[in-house]
Amino acid sequence: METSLVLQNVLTPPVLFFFLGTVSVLVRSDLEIPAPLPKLFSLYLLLAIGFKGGHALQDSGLGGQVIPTVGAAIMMAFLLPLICFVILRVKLDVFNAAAIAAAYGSISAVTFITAESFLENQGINFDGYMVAALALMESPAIIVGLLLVKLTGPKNRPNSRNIRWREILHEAMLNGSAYLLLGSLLIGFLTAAYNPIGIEKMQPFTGKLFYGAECFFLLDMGIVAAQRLPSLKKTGSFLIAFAIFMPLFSAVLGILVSQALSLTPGNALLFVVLCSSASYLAVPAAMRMTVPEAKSSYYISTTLGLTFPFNIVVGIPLYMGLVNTFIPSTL
Amino acid sequence: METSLVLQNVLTPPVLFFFLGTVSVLVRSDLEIPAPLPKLFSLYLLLAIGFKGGHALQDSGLGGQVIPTVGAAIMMAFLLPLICFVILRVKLDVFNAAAIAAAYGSISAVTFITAESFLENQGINFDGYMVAALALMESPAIIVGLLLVKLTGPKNRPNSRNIRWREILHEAMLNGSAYLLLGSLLIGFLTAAYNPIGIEKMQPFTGKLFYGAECFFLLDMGIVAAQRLPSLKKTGSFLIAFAIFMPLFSAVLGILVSQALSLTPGNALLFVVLCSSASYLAVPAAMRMTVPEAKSSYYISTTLGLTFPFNIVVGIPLYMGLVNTFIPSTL
Amino acid sequence: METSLVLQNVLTPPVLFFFLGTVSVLVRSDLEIPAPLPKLFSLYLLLAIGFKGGHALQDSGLGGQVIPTVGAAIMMAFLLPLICFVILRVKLDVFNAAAIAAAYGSISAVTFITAESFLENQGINFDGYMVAALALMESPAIIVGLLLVKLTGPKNRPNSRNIRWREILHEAMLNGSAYLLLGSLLIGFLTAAYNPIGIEKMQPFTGKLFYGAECFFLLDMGIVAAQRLPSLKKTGSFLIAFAIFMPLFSAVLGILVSQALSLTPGNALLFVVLCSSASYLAVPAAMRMTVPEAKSSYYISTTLGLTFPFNIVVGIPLYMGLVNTFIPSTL
Amino acid sequence: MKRLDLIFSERELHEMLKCLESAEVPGYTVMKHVTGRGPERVVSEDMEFTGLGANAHVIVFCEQSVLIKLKEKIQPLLNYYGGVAYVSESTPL
Amino acid sequence: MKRLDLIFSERELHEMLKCLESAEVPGYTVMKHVTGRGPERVVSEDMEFTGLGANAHVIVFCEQSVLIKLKEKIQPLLNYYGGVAYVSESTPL
Amino acid sequence: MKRLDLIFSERELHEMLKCLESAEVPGYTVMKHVTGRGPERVVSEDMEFTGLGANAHVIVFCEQSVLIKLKEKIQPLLNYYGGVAYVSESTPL
Ligand SMILES: Nc1ncnc2c1ncn2[C@@H]1O[C@H](COP(=O)(O)O)[C@@H](O)[C@H]1O
Ligand SMILES: Nc1ncnc2c1ncn2[C@@H]1O[C@H](COP(=O)(O)O)[C@@H](O)[C@H]1O
Ligand SMILES: Nc1ncnc2c1ncn2[C@@H]1O[C@H](COP(=O)(O)O)[C@@H](O)[C@H]1O
Ligand code: NA
Ligand code: NA
Ligand code: NA
Repeated sequence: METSLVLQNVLTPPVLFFFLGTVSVLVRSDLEIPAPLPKLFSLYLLLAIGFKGGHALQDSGLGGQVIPTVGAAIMMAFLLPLICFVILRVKLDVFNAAAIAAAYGSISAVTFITAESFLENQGINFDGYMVAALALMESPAIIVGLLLVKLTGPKNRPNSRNIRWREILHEAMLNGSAYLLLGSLLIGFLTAAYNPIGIEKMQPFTGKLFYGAECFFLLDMGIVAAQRLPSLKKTGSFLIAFAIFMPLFSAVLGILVSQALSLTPGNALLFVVLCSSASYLAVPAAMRMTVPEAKSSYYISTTLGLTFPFNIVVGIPLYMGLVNTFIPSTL
Repeated sequence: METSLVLQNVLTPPVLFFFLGTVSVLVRSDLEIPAPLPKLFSLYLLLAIGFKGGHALQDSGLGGQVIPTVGAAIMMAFLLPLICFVILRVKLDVFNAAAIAAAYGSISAVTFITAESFLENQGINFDGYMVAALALMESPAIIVGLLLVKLTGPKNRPNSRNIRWREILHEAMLNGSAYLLLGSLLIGFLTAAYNPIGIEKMQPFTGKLFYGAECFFLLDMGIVAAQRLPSLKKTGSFLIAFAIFMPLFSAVLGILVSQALSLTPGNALLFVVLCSSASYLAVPAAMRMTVPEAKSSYYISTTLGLTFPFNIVVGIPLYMGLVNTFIPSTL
Repeated sequence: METSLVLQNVLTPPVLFFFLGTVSVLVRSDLEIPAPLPKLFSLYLLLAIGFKGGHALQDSGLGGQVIPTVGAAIMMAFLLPLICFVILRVKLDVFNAAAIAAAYGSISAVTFITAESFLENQGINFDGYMVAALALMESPAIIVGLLLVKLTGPKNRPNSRNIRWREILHEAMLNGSAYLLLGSLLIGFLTAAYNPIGIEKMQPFTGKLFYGAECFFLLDMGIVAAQRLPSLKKTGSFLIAFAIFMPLFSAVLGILVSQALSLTPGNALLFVVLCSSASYLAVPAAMRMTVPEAKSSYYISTTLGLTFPFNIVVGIPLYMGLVNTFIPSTL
Repeated sequence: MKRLDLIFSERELHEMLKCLESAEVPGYTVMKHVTGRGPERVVSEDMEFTGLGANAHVIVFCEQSVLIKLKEKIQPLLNYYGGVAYVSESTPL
Repeated sequence: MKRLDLIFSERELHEMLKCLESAEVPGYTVMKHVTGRGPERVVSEDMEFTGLGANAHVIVFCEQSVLIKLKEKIQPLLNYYGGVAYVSESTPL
Repeated sequence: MKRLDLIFSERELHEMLKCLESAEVPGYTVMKHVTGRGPERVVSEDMEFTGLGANAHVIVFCEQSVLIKLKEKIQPLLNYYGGVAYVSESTPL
């Protein structure tokens, strides 16, 4: 059954455009989406999902499963990097282990979006407030990553490299993508409360256009991911295995938590995808600033070159299959 | 009552996104909208308001209040820079006074757009032909500014700096933003007359998308305006006071003219906003070319860093309050 | 009658925006659409027409006139460059003749789009599968152009300049624009077959937005085409005449073939436009790589500065007039 | 051979290139969207969209003799609008 | 006069410009969106949108005396984050 | 140390970087979207979207010995496709 889900997932525009991008690199086509056009789409997607999430949050209110779900998501963002760190320390030094752990504890907004499209395609309901979980899982993972360096790293780092608390919090809360996502969430929330006409007038931009913009962006992500493939060789087989098995392990953890929270199948899938996806935006930027000892090619190549494509193509339908098995639909 | 209008204005997506941009600079987030993406949005907005305005102008015809209103607007664009110049000469030399006067005589298209959104939100009608006034107020202010330099400036300017008439008219009529706005107006006018299907097919692009694109652009304007704040210190308290009180003074003048023309409340607000807003696009570009003696930081920081945010956040609802007081709605 | 069609064509937004761009250069306005914004629109247009074409192809199936029409189109893409080459050899060397021949054998996607808009405006039906013809006419012309150099060119080219078969096919099939167009066609085809919801969700992006984006892009094309005008002087009167008469000649050929295939008037116009338009994207890129001896200013200035504007403004309605004369509508 | 680096506002690019052509330089290279600070003015990225224009950086490789012709044409432009011009030694690879 | 070429990650641009200001350079020019490779790292175009940041190329024309002040401020930044700094001779046109 | 400035069409960037790698340069810096004019051809901004490609400007700081290796690899490319290469003196800050 998972195979049929994988097929159904593969034959949707977002995944097909992702493939189109990947193949263009493999066959050495000169298709190129020049900078800063990808940035336009990534800013747009963050703004749009934030805004729609804030609107949904206003509609659902903060009662019911909202607080427990978001709380559990934040908890996972603290827990997962710790698990990753223990695993990664087997082969890597403190700096690289902490940086990669932070990336895998955090989330990928595009993977989340693709999972939402998958659910809509399958006609499975999910709640808009899950975006709040998305927005709040970025910072904790960064904090844990930096704390791990601070606590377990060598004490004789040169003075300039001592991480200060202010710096940790600044990087965790105020990096561009987390800021835009949270800010748009807040704006969506306020607009829905005080200015319903505003919600309606935003709809063609944040709503209708979304799917097409997502496809365009995934075309670029396909190019970027494929360009990362060669440098995967240098990261070694340990990290390659980690980039595939860690998402699976996180997914299983995510399913257990979803079951405990009695999430609906749709919400459960999104929760699982949050756990199993890894950040290639906010976290790498924060780590580059505060832990320059870690090799950026390690955490970028694994998250972007391997975990992201894996989740987009195989992971999402696979997790859906697991969700269907473990969490019986109430319908 | 104005306070409640201010609150209602503040809680709309465009103003909230403007704040989001401003705050990102104040808290030193690394949110960035890289060049030339802002240019994409500014070109789009000019094209769209021009096109819609041309369409509206075709529908309304040139009868009724159209000619008097547009005529009064052009008159204001000649008159306001003269008043500004007299005030500014108290403290500034001819070059700087003329350049700033031209900026305050001219208009800000984004302020105009935000005022339109405000009216739609309040459910107040206004006429599309006001865009024609917008399009025609840019050039006169530039002409007056350059004439002021020519007539009152030192006669011993180096030869190369003598402003020629051709140059004045070229800068006034053919700078990129005025040209695109007027051109799109004409195209909208012609299309509405000869090709109604064309109007309909443009609608998703110029109409539906507009509000969202406006929000995105105001996010960037928030960033840009906040970046201008530090350099305001150098402009001195005289110019800071000017940047707040001149719009208020122009607004009062605008209300008197609106009353004399018996404009509807909606049109009156737009007329007032045209008077009180200041240009940070076309005019600075023209002044930079023809009066390099003027400090560009003066006219950019005041218009963009102070007058623009003031109008967007407080000015528009304030002027609406004044309009409501002085111009009784016929409803 | 053609004159009235020309007028009707001129008064549509796409052509008017094209004029706006052209005039801005002639009057030396500083209107500018900075790189890479034009690239955004050209990528979008290719993606959107490909996707819609694939969808249409799925709906129509490969029966009926599809295979004959597409086959005839490919045949024209092989035949036309040969005719051009013979004509061009009268005045030009092998390298330049082959490069220009390839450009005129190939197609211009934007001209095709404008022709579609023209048909929609006139209320004349056409079939979506014509996009397949568009997508498949780029490569043959490139192959013929390179073969002409290989076969008729001097045998003593330096070794490095010997064109290899692999290189020819790579350039012909995998240049960015052909790849994106064909890929999007395939994605549209697959999506329509397996994921009808996907088609619906793409519609606001690929469908509704299209006309506006086309106008914006034509604004830029107007600027670019006008910037090419001065360098036309250097190409000489032979090439200037060629750039006008060759499209007319190709159009006549195209009409004869359309008649033989009994195409509907709408499809016939598109077929004729494919024949008479010339490539300024894929072909120049391929020629620049493999035949650097040819002057790029020759093939760019003629296709972009002359043939493209001619087709957009006068050609399309003229060809429609011819189609109406030779191919009686069955309605 | 000499290498000339010119940095000035994008808005004067057209005029500056005309000077280069009239001094018969063998070629030139242009980089736009450049920002910076001079003795008085700051040129920031947003000046591009306000229409003020960011800077352009133009590089010319040419003979000393061309440079002399160039100097008298370019100097007035730089004095009027601002901008800098520096020369270094350079040899073809 | 000297010409200093600095190439380093865009993310440190703000801090680097503060160093330049505190060394009282007469001016500087900034080019962003630059890619490249150093002894260890590759900086590719997509690093801009992942937030890692591409490189910036900064040019400073100044006197030798300014360069000395600058060196001690800039060296720690380059050591910590990476990047290169090279000096050549240059004379005003 | 030497500074090498290479200016050529973006479309050859990939091949050119392979030459640099095979000559074992310690690093390089790439600026794209560059326009200009050579003895015969004009490279304008719109060539980027027609797919012809604008220019790239590549800077390499390296030893003279590397330059010699580099020269023989790069010269054929420049001869075939066009482009310029100039060398100046440069010292680390
Ligand atoms: N000393 C300098 N070093 C490098 N670039 C400079 C220097 N002075 C000025 N510039 C550049 O030249 C531009 C125009 O200079 P100015 O007109 O003097 O403000 C500035 O915005 C900088 O980009
Ligand atoms: N030898 C070199 N020549 C030219 N640019 C260099 C060189 N080494 C480093 N760079 C540039 O400096 C940036 C940062 O260098 P690094 O921190 O050493 O990786 C690189 O990404 C290159 O753009
Ligand atoms: N003398 C020169 N000075 C500066 N740049 C040059 C010069 N000659 C050529 N170039 C640059 O090198 C590119 C390619 O040169 P070419 O192939 O000779 O046309 C041109 O487009 C210019 O950007
Ligand atoms: Na995760
Ligand atoms: Na005004
Ligand atoms: Na053709």
